[in-house]
Amino acid sequence: MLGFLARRLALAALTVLAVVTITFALVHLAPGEPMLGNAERMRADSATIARQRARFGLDRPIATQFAFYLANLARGELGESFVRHRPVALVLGEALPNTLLLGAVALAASFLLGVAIGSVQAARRGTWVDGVLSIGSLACYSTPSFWLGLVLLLVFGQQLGWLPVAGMTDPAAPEHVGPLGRALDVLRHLLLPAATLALVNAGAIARFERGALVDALGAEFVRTARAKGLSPAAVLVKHAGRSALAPVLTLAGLSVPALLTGSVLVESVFGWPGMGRVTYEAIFARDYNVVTAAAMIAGILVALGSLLADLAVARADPRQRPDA
Amino acid sequence: AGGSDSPSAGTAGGTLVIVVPGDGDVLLPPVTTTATGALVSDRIFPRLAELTLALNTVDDAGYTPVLARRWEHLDATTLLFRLDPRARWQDGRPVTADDVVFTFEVYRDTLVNSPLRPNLEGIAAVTREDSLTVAFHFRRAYPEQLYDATYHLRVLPKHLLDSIPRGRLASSPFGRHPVGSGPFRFVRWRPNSDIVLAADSGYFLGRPRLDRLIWRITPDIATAVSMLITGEADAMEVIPQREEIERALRAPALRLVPYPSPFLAGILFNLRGPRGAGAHPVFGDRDTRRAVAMAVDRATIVSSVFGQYGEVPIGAASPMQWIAERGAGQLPYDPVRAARTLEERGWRDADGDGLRERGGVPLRFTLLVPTTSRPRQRAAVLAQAQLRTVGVDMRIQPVEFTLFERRSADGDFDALFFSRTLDPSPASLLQFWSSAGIGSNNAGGYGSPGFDSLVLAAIAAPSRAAASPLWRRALERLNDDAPAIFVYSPRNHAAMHRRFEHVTIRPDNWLATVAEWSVAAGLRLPRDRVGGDR
Amino acid sequence: MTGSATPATPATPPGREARVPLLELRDLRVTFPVAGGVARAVDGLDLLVEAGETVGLVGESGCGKSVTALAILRLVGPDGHIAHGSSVRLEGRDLLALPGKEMRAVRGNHVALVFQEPLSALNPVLRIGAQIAEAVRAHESVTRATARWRAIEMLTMVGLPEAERRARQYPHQLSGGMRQRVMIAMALVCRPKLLIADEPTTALDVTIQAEILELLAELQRKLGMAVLLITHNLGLVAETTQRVAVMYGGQIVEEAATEALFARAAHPYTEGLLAAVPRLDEPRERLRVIPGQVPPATSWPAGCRFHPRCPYAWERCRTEAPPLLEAAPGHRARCWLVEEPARRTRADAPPGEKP
Amino acid sequence: MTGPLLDVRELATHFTRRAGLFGTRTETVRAVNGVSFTIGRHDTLGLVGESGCGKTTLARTILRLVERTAGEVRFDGQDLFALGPAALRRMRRRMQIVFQDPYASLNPRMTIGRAVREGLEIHELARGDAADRRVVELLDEVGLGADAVTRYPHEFSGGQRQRAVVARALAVDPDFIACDEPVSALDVSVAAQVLNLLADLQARRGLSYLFVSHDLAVVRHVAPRVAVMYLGRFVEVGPAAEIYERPKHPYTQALLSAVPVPDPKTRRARIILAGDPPSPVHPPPGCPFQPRCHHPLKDATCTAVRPELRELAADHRVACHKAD
Amino acid sequence: MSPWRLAWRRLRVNRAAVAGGVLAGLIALATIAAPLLAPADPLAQPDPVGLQNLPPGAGHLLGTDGFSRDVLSRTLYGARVSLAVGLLAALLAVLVGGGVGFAAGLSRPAVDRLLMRGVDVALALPRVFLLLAVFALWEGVPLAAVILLIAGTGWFESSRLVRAHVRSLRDSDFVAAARALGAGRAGVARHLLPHVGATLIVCATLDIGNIILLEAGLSYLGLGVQPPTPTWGNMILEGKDLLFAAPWIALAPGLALLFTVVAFNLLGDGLRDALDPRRAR
Ligand SMILES: Nc1ncnc2c1ncn2[C@@H]1O[C@H](COP(=O)(O)OP(=O)(O)OP(=O)(O)O)[C@@H](O)[C@H]1O
Ligand SMILES: Nc1ncnc2c1ncn2[C@@H]1O[C@H](COP(=O)(O)OP(=O)(O)OP(=O)(O)O)[C@@H](O)[C@H]1O
Ligand SMILES: [Mg+2]
Ligand SMILES: [Mg+2]
Repeated sequence: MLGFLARRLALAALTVLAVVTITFALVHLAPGEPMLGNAERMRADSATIARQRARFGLDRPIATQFAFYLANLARGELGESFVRHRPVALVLGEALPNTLLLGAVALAASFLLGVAIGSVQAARRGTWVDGVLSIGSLACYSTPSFWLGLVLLLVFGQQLGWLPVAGMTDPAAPEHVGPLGRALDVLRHLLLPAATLALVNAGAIARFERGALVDALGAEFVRTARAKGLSPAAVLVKHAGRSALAPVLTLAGLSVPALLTGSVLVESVFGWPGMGRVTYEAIFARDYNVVTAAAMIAGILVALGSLLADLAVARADPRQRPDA
Repeated sequence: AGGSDSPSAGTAGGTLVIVVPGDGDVLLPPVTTTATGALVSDRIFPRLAELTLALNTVDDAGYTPVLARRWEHLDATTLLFRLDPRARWQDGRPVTADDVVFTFEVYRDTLVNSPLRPNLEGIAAVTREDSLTVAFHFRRAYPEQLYDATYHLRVLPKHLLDSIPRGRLASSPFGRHPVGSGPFRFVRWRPNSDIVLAADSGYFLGRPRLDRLIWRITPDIATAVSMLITGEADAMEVIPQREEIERALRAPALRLVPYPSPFLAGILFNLRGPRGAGAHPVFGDRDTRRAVAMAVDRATIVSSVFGQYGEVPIGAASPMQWIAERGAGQLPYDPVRAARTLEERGWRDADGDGLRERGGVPLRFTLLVPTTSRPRQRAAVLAQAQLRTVGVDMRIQPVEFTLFERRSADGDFDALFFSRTLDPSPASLLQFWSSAGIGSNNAGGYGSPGFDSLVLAAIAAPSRAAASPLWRRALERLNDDAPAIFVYSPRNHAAMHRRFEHVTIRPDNWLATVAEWSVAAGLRLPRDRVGGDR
Repeated sequence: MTGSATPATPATPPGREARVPLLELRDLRVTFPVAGGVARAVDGLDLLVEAGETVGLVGESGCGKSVTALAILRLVGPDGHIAHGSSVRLEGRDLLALPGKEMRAVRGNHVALVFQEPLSALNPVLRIGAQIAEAVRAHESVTRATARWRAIEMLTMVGLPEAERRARQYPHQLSGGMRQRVMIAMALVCRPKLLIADEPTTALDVTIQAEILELLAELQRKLGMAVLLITHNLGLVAETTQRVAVMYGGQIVEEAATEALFARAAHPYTEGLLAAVPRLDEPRERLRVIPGQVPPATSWPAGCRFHPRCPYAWERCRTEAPPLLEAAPGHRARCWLVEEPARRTRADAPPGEKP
Repeated sequence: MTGPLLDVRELATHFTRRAGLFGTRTETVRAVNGVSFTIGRHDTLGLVGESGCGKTTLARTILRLVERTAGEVRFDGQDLFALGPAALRRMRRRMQIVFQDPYASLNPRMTIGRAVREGLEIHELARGDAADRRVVELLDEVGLGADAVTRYPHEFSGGQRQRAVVARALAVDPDFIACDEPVSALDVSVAAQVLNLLADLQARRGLSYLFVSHDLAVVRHVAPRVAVMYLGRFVEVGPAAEIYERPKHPYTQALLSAVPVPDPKTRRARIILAGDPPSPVHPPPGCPFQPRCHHPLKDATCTAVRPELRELAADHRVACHKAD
Repeated sequence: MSPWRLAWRRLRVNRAAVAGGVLAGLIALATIAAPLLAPADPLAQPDPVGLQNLPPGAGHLLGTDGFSRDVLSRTLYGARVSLAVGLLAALLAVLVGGGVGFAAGLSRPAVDRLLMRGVDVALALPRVFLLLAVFALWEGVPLAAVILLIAGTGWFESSRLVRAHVRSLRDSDFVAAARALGAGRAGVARHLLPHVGATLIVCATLDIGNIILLEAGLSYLGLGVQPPTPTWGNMILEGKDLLFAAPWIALAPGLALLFTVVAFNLLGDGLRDALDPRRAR
């Protein structure tokens, strides 16, 4: 177990190093000047730019810069944002929990939804219910998230007015609502963006779950369960469902990249103060340090996702456990 | 500050939620580089004096006192300010002459690297006369001395900032928890989410009538407008797209407040050849430039992109500027004459592909458009089709914003779709179009001694009346030489919830008068009753 | 093993005696829609099992043994279809007419199944104790703890050492033999009246097979249930059953008391099968073969289904499908030779080594 | 041309495989653990044993489809493991193998004709029309029609496929064929056909077989000499008549007693072994069979000392301390 | 009958797959025939004031956009880029991935491990961030580079699949038989190629949909293929501003995108079922 973790961590470290190297090279070799402050109001002359470049060490050869970057990274320093004039750790540190909240809720929701839809389909396979849900989940999966987000925003936010259209909290709300009130506030704001991400992802999971369940339902142990006199629901959930769990968990773990992708688009649609948005803006501002660190965090999240998936699979499938 | 003497309910109260597209960077006026940063910090840090709504930058009469109670010209190059003794920092310390001197030093310091530093070139020094009197010493005598002394500087607390190394000002904690002397106090800032200010009941010119100002950061325009419609937000500086304006208009709780735009956009030609050498093969020639300008139907572009919410500018001035008088105008849209001119200059369609060429060289150029601007992209696509009808092949190259800026600064382009937010003072024309500006802000390399002398004379003119005809001639000169096609200025409309009263909008700084805005007691929403000063 | 040579129960038609047979299949037909048409996997099968007896059902792969077993419990769905007119009676009750809920009360409770491949027949992700307890709780309203206790008791009964610890293990942690014991425990935990064992030892080694058969015989003695033993191994049938039914092409082709069948096979297919098996006890030079192969279930030949492979076939066999004919008391065969025994001479060569 | 065709000495094949959670532990499977025997020309050695005792591994190692861990294999006097790639390829013309699962041993995407032809082409035994004719001849020899040439495996039954597999092996005109349970997956009636075919071919071509099976009756039918394997080792080798009539090793005795005989009149005392075969990863100390042994004289020697094969009768060798 | 013919038979009776195939075929056809089918020049702006944002109607079946261009024509022409990117990038990705996976599957364990570790690392790269960065930071990335980049960051999955497939087949009896007959590495490879081919076809078909979505997402962010060339992504981007005023502008390419992705997914699922070697027995 420990050995396994060590190996996975080493792999993750390698991944992160690769991500950092690639991103660093990408942003530094790209044409164009980092924004060194937002140019909306700035018309800096070349002397100013040179001063700023010197300040961030951008005047040195790229290899030297990279060496310095790695040295700083080893000390846990991610540098300072060119645009926001703040330590990158703070900039991303504030945004990351929001993205994690959104992503985790979306992941959980898409998992539950996908498994539920897939189960209904498998139970009713070949019927019109299956057909309709099939088309539905395929359509969800094939819908661009930005598009879906806009539609949800329009319908539930604006037309029906059930949910707030943007942000993570209501900043105008009274301060004395207490923790529960604040949590509810966040929840209300979370619903639409999470639903957007979840629906798209749930489409993929439902398709997968259906396949895994149909396979499982054809397995002999399902026949055994039916021969025992179990009800169809018990057979589906307890027997087929349990054994289809592992592959679906893997898929869920592997959908972290998709969620990250989605978050870039969905966070700007819903004004969610998350990492996707920060990264997106940083890329356009050529805020090198933020971009590199954000890519690194994304890499860590992706690696973490697949690690968690593996661990979850080990929980779900006793054949994969150490005492096997 | 922050006394408990809250004004009687009924007069004070209200929360204004403003939706903005981007987050702030630092809430410190000399170093902030974002629109939001400026908009918020301006509420915390007042100037010595404010322009009135007329935005008359030439005469001293166009100003009202703020931190400075009075001012007088000691001589042609010295301006004396007497500070209001009631003025207090929000930590209770009085605002003194030392603060003003300190402020000037900060703005001028190359380590601070304030984007406003170039605007202070006319001021040689600022000195403390006594604790409440400061003197501004100018290099030259000119009419806009008061403008330069007040407009760019927002007074900073020396006692709180003195210990911070100048180079670290932008990243200092103060910039995220500012303490000022203005009508509003800083309350909270959640990155990428919201910034909250509260009315300062100790403000020496009287507590604002609103309790709180909240900026909500929402990058997506459609979402932002939806927030206005659903009431999640109350106000937005300008709705940039016509369709969104029309959507907002349908919301009964909203009203749109029109105001002149400080904004100007157009196609800038590069008159210089590749790498700044020689003349540009197409745009080096004045007649060709004029022909291209006449081939672009600006009115159609404006109606297509903005409908009634935009206008064709008269020239290099934005509608907000007082020099933008009706009557002046650009070259007319006349594709027939344009075609004839091109024909005369040797640009003919010899191979019958519908595009002109001369000596085998096609009449082709590339227009840079930043990816961030939808209206500019739309206008460019429309212009492209129009130019094609007279045989001009304009290629559109969208480039990412910083790259756009850099290629603009380097003169590395044929043409680019610029857009500028102009200051109230017309003096900025000098940097953009004069020979002196070549190498910095005059990216197209237009240079004309006649134009230069006209502008210098206009700047030196002692009054608006005297300056006005000179400015007009300068603008006409520019239009005749066609170094650019001035395509559009939007007609700005601020969106505003109807419950707000006494709303006036100063085009250069739309929240300048927000301390006077209010909500009638009967119209208040729950969030208006939360109270600001805690 | 079951040395007590109880007299073979003849397949007496019901009604002659007041006693109702435990299981009675009449004209069972099961079809599967497949790419090339309709597979008639079981096609008019009649079978009786009396309480407490052991009946063997033998036949080669694909002849419909497993489908028969599943059809008894109505488990051929969703692909399979039990044709109208079929009847499956358990103690006189028509199982095919039962509503779903009552059918579930029969499964595992009155009739239990043991499958061939214990590794795939057990759910890999559930503990074996839980899988057995689940069977108890499906039929009896007992507490979790009771069900668990019953599971452990049953595991002890099937000879699983350290039952308590084993109950907490997963199928893959057991050996093949132990897994099959678990399957048997699961089938028997509700004390069914009939156990259908579908090739319970095919996947096991001979030494383990011997253990399992011993166990089954012992449990049958203890619990008194009837066993329908499905296998293709004639040796097994000979050693463990009292009565045998031989299947070919979805039908019973011969049915007799075990000793009678092995002593004198009436159907040429049975005869061929017996001759084709290499024998440990009496080695032979050359095996006799049944030529050709089983035709697909979608296209049974007309007439006798075995006639294309039958060494004795003549005109009548090609056109007329024989019914089950009584060759001797309690010995029936689906072959015209019963009526025309003189034709039992091969055209090409004399019959192979006679059994 | 003296000496046996195949001479196997102290052959051992061990597999190292990853085990535990995601393979962090390694364990060694001693699949074949020191086996010696010879097979003469026109000779058959039958090999029986329980599932997992190493029969398949032994057969594959002899053909060098699996690399050995120790020991040596001489084919017609040549050390098989000393051959270079080219020599090995030449050698493969003379040794062939027939597998247990007729469904897995033919490439589903290759016609039977191509499968049979492959060997001809590799060894350049025939080309063009001559190859075509040879393929038809071979198919005819195993009782398949010429039309099989253009058909695919899925169009054939198990027995027919096994014939095609035999035809493929015969194509290179080998001297020796390792038959790894060639009829275990087949029905009784079909198995008889294949067994007869193998016998005919041996008679006609003078082939030698290693005939692996877990079915003692089948082995008795085809092999004049039989080896009984247990946990990677031979426990008893000798003439078939000897072994079947007078088995010496307690394991052989148990095995024989367990085989059901299709004759209700014979009733034999069955020896029921205790427990399951131990795992080849952790073979027990001493005699490998000792934990399950029912021999009345079993004692401490059995649990401490591994018995070597002893010759108890002419050519009849047994690895048991207590056998006599 | 060959396994390919069999697969074709199975595919033909799979209604969903046939629907997907027909739809994908029609879309591809419409794309090729865009100049014939399109009622107008996709770039022509007949009257950007008077005819802009016309709702669907007789003159313009799917309405006009903000520039008075015909939305139907633009959607048809937009398919060209979207499909070209999808098809070419998918093809390329699958070829590279298939090649690497095949090589890894047949290589010595050390080489195999090295390749697969590399793929593991690459799989954890945040693909969209990288693509975003490249397209945002380099101006005017040509279409060929867009395709190369999308393919270059998208072959890892298929290489894993192919490698696993090769590994499982490598231990199969028929490969052992070939080796016993004296086949070398090339001979073994020849046995495995047709199997891997089936896997690759399925991979590619399912990839097409994903890549079209990806390209649309990038275009939506203002990257990738640039205006006025219509692509579905940048049409949605243009239409997004008018989502409330003139929904058809974004709806037409949005639905085209949806249908295309659905079509290729249905076809891919059908192909997977039809080509599944487990069914090939
Ligand atoms: N789900 C199914 N779909 C289609 N055909 C089926 C299905 N199940 C069984 N069959 C067909 O029914 C026939 C009988 O199958 P069955 O499994 O009962 O044979 P069996 O006698 O048990 O053989 P085995 O000894 O191989 O288990 C076969 O021809 C088989 O192809
Ligand atoms: N490639 C391999 N890697 C690891 N272990 C293996 C490998 N091949 C076989 N083994 C192990 O070696 C042992 C012997 O296997 P082998 O297949 O030779 O047995 P067998 O006697 O042929 O069994 P069966 O009768 O089931 O075919 C088993 O424990 C098996 O798990
Ligand atoms: Mg069966
Ligand atoms: Mg084997």
